[in-house]
Amino acid sequence: MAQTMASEPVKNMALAKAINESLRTALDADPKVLVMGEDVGKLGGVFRVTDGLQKDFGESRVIDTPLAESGIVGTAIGLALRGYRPVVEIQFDGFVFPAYDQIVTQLAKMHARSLGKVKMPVVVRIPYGGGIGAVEHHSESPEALFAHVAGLKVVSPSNPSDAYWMMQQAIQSDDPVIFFEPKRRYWDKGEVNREAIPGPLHKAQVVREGTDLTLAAYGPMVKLCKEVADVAAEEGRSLEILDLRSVSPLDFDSIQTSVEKTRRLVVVHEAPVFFGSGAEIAARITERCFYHLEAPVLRVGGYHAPYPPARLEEEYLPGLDRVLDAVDRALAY
Amino acid sequence: MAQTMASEPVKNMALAKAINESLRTALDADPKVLVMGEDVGKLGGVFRVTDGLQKDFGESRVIDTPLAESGIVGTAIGLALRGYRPVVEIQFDGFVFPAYDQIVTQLAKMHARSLGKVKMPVVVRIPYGGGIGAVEHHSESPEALFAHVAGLKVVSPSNPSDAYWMMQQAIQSDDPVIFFEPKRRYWDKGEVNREAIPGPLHKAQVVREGTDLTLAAYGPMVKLCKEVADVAAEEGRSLEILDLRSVSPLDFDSIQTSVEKTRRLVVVHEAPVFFGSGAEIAARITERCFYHLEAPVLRVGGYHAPYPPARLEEEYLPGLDRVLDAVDRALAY
Amino acid sequence: MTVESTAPRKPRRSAGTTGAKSTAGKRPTAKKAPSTKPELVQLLTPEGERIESAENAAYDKYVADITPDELRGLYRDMVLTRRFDAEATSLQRQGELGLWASLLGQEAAQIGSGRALRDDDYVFPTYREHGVAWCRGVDPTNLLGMFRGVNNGGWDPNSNNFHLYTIVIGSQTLHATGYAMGVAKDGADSAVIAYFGDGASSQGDVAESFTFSAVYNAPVVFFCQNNQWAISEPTERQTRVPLYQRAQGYGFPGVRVDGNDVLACLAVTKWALERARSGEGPTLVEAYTYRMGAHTTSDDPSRYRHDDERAAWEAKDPILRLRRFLEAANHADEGFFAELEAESEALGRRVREAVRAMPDPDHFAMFEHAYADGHALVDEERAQFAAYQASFAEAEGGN
Amino acid sequence: MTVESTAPRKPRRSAGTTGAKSTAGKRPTAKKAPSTKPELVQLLTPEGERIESAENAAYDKYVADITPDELRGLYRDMVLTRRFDAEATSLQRQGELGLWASLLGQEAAQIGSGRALRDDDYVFPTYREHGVAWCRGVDPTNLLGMFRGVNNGGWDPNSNNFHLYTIVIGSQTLHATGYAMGVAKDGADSAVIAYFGDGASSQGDVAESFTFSAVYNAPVVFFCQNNQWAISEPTERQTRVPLYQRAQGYGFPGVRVDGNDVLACLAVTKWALERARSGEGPTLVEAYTYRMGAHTTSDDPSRYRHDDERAAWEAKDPILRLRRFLEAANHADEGFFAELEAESEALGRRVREAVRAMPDPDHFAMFEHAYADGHALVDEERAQFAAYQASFAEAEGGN
Ligand SMILES: Cc1ncc(C[n+]2csc(CCOP(=O)(O)OP(=O)(O)O)c2C)c(N)n1
Ligand SMILES: Cc1ncc(C[n+]2csc(CCOP(=O)(O)OP(=O)(O)O)c2C)c(N)n1
Ligand SMILES: [Mg+2]
Ligand SMILES: [Mg+2]
Repeated sequence: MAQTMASEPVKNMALAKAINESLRTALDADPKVLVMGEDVGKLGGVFRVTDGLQKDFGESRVIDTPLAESGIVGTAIGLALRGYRPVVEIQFDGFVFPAYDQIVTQLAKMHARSLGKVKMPVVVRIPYGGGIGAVEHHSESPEALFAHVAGLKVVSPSNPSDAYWMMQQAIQSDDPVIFFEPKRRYWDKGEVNREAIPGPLHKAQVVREGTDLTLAAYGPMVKLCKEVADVAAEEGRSLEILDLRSVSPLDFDSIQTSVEKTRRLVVVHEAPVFFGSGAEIAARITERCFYHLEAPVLRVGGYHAPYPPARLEEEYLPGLDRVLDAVDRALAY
Repeated sequence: MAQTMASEPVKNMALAKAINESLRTALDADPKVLVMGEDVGKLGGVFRVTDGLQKDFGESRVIDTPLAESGIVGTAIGLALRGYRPVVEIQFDGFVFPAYDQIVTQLAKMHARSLGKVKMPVVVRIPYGGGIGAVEHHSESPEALFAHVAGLKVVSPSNPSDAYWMMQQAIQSDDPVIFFEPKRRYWDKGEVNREAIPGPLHKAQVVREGTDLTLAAYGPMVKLCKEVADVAAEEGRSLEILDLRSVSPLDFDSIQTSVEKTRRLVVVHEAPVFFGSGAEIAARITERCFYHLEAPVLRVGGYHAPYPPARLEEEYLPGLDRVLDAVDRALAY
Repeated sequence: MTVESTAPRKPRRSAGTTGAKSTAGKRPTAKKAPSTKPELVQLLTPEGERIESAENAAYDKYVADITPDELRGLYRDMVLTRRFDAEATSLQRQGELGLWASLLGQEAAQIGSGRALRDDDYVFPTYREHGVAWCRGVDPTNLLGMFRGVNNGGWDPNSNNFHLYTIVIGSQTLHATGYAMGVAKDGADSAVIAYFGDGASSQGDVAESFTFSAVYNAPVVFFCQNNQWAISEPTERQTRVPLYQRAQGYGFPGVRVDGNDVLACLAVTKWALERARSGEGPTLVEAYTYRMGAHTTSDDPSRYRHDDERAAWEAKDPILRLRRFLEAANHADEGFFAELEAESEALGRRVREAVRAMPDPDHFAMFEHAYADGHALVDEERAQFAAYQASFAEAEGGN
Repeated sequence: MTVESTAPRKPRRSAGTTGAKSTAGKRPTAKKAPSTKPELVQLLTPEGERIESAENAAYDKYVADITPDELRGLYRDMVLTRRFDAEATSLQRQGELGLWASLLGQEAAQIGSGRALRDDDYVFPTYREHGVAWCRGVDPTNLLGMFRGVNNGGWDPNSNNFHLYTIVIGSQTLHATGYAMGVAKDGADSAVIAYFGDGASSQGDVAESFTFSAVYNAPVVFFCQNNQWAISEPTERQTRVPLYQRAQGYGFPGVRVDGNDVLACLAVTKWALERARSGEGPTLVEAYTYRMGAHTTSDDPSRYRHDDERAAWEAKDPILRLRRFLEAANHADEGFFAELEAESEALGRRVREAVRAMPDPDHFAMFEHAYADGHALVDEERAQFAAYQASFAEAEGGN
């Protein structure tokens, strides 16, 4: 029934398209996979991530829902109890909160509460982050609010290949996965190899080797870190870049390995620094690498203020200069 | 109309009673103060914190609400816009999540969104934490999920005097305050001086001086830290205890001052360690005191698993031995 | 100030709830919305007389040919459920349970609806559906685990198509709706039933479940036990018109049934389940009943309601009512009642012994099942915990 | 598979939405719930003829003595609002705004309801209530700030009793209810109006606001503009019966009004506001209208709806309708229309110039107003930011 990706295994495509292909593959492979959300049907979602899926898989597999996020996640839980594997779309980061109760008190806990009898293979897709000049509630990075909650897994790809494969793995997972999609990278292209065996979902990847300092990031900030490393290289500094990919669990082993080599760590994310991922990473890596660190782990992220109007977001978000500044400060120790 | 506390300014009372007295004082002093929530009226709340208030101030000031937490906070926002100062009760920690959207996207942001035109003097009272042998959803410590959100203030008293005064200050605040009440300490008694001028709401307090290591905690864990310090003292170790009182903002200055003296810090809270308050404290204090710290900041808290059934909570929660173990480890560096 | 909610409320058989009083003195009481017919489905009077009215015909047919054996079965279910419930209450008093939420007074609503179900139907309960659990064949001792604090409801939901108890009120109505959407997708003709209380009816989740089930025409029955109280709050704090009327505005029928009449509950639930099975979508059933006891063993109802209210409801006791009917119709003899009494005692004993023998969970249990596929941090923390535990063993060994 | 939602839907004047089709083939379409009378309040036909029926009498009286001057005023409001809206759309195309949510087609619903309000009433809008804002006297250029990205809606809500635009759908209905509870507490006879869309009607918050307002008998009018679409989803995705009927189940009246008939919207809203003022509590008004344009300038409706649907609604244009009436009744002459045309042009120019002159916010603005009473971390971060900014100035100075 469904038309899947063209036969050649390696293709260049945008991140949004890679997720689309991944959903298509999953819908095709397993009749229990469902796609649900607001406008995911004929419109294909406001970012077109589900473009064409309803046409090919029908209204009973790709489901436009009433405009109620708690209802979307709550019914997805019920569908999972019935043996389905729903992939749920939340239209924008700022609209996940009406579903927060169902996610935190039900989705996250159901497996434990049932002493393992019940599984919750639900993926919650959330386009997140800023940088697209949007209005309020459309640019937030709430990943820490999910990572703190036991029972959830939280991931975020930075490139099309990971987007494709991590979505495959998330859908195959019997645990609920909060899948944060870096919306400002939706249109960035990259190679996707549908036959490459991917690494595990929760393993970080060294995307650039270096010796002087480690930059750790995930989702939209990985690309920024590459730009930072380029500039730093011109100044004679060798930065290693870790794409964390997973926020819960965090791959502390990989971070530790890198930091034991570079002895300096800067963590970058769009979310506010206060109680953000950087805090957890700094705390644990400091404990693990206490005698290795030449400088405190520094964090670059959003400020402790509501996400500002679009014309200020460039100041609010970590940018090249602010990350370079943190790198300088770390190297100055 | 209302009968306030007996004339003598200093009285010994339980923490729950201190909050009751504080609410009574506020209702008496300002006709705009309201108390709202499930069962807060005739029942006086399931913990009797609002006992007698409806009787004395009437049904239009002390309001039993429909059973809908989003509705409670959402209407409180509307009442605040009309000039009222609602003090809202969430019956238990685990039931705040249906209101999370209103708290995060509305209550927290309204002041900023209006460029300061609108104020949000709303207090959200949440009895929190474990140790009382309760069923699921009745023992959680979700403070990190609020501290990460800009626009909110988050506090938690550890003793009756602070409970009385911090509630006074929270109600007077023009910002929304999430007021976490340590439910397992509700029945602990202590002196409340209604005439003592209190310190600022967001300032930590040294509740015990020491030289070898700093224990930082808030709410229910302060008492535990005192017990730890007693035992440690017998072993010849001098622990300083900081009662943080405020989780957002955190009083880093006070922690820094203490750590520069003791050079070691252990943070204790009931909430899961992963992405908890201890992470933020460890990250920032390590940055501020990099050359002072003899050991990494250690954290003692809940595990990354759903809060367990009551018969396991003693193992799950930080207890005397686990904190002592962390102290030993920190001192061993 | 007169406080309306404590004025002894005389429940009427076909009662609508009265309009809520405004908090502003000057605003008059709201008018009642018109209600549909019959206002209350009742097939047995409190005196145990069978009502056969034309108004009830649509429901009556579902129990028209019920056998004496089945009637005795319903009676037995109610008696044993009450016995079990009483045992649990006393086990709580003895410190064997941390808490108990009694269903006293709601036996007819639960057994009537529970016995209407087929095996392949699926149930989403609150925390009080001990009678429904009984009908599903869940061993009652299993229900006590969460109240004792050894688990959060450790039965396998799929063994008896009976989901775990849900404490966060209203949440399960969405799970039921989603499950029912799945049933429809599968082309099965099973139905799903979601229990919730009068208090829970105010939760946004319940409204959303009405919307989803209506829009997708999901085969689900919403079974609201209106036991007049949500802890200390009377139903007037949740609505100013009878709750069953809410369904209409979402495009599906709502019916109020006498929740203390097991026959009526059986009939109305069967009717609603048949609607679901035959593709007519959701139905709301409001079982008008009464919480005879405290909200839970932690509650003290004397703070907020008068004893005479309870007394009025005692006259409508669901068990007594069926007994009168059985006796008048000569459907049960002394021997039946005596045997049942003995069975009750045995059940009580069995429950008591089972609870006392219930072991505390292993310490490592808290790490189990946090995730189905594992989580690196949980592994790390489990290992740390193990080492920490071992250090005590060593320390003790060393002494 | 036939996809119901794209079949060109012929809206009927007294239209109920049709039953949603089940996702499982075997389940038939649900039946419609009975509706109340009149099914649609209309005082002006699309051709501009005044309807004076007995059915409408209860509402008609609120506009029975409307003056030609007032009628021209309504016309002027609609024309200027549409002009402003068109200007904003083109400013978005020119890159001056990041986004625009057009009200095209909804002028009558907004101006009719907006002009029913008294100064002391309070409005809680969504993000599309530009016409209501106009009635409240909010300078239209103020509305553009959030769409330009210079603020999140920087007007003072209390200057015009017009709350900030709320983007998270449904949230504001609870704020309106709380505000109305406060009005009642104050003993004031003001009323509150909450706007929301057909899509938003599915949110739990809206249901909770119905519950709270009913239970506290709060003086609030829920004004739902059913413009047939929630982005790409037709109203059938939200409900299978007309939305106005939802109110009944919560114990207060719901009325459907022709949302393209400014006179009917004015009358029905006045009626509902009077109910609120006189202590009769909440009312739900469903204004049956149509979103003529895209959801926002980011949207592409050609992906999900047919042009002929739009064409059918063009025949019911709210402005044209009133113009026909004015002309037939000789209430307005050429001069009036010409003058208004000039006024429109001037407004467009003023808006254009104001937007282009709108300065970017100061960088430090993001730290301002995060808290009313300050927050130590914000102070610290502001200081760090200042130092960081200064370092560039120095670096530049040093060059
Ligand atoms: C979301 C949420 N809020 C509050 C509570 C605390 N609580 C437990 S039961 C209850 C009353 C529920 O009343 P009702 O729905 O009528 O059911 P009943 O207990 O009468 O069976 C409350 C407020 C909860 N469990 N969940
Ligand atoms: C809670 C939430 N979920 C999703 C969105 C994204 N969104 C913005 S407008 C909209 C459609 C709203 O439709 P409707 O309520 O009918 O209002 P209309 O836009 O037609 O005026 C959606 C889904 C949102 N703003 N808030
Ligand atoms: Mg109840
Ligand atoms: Mg709409």
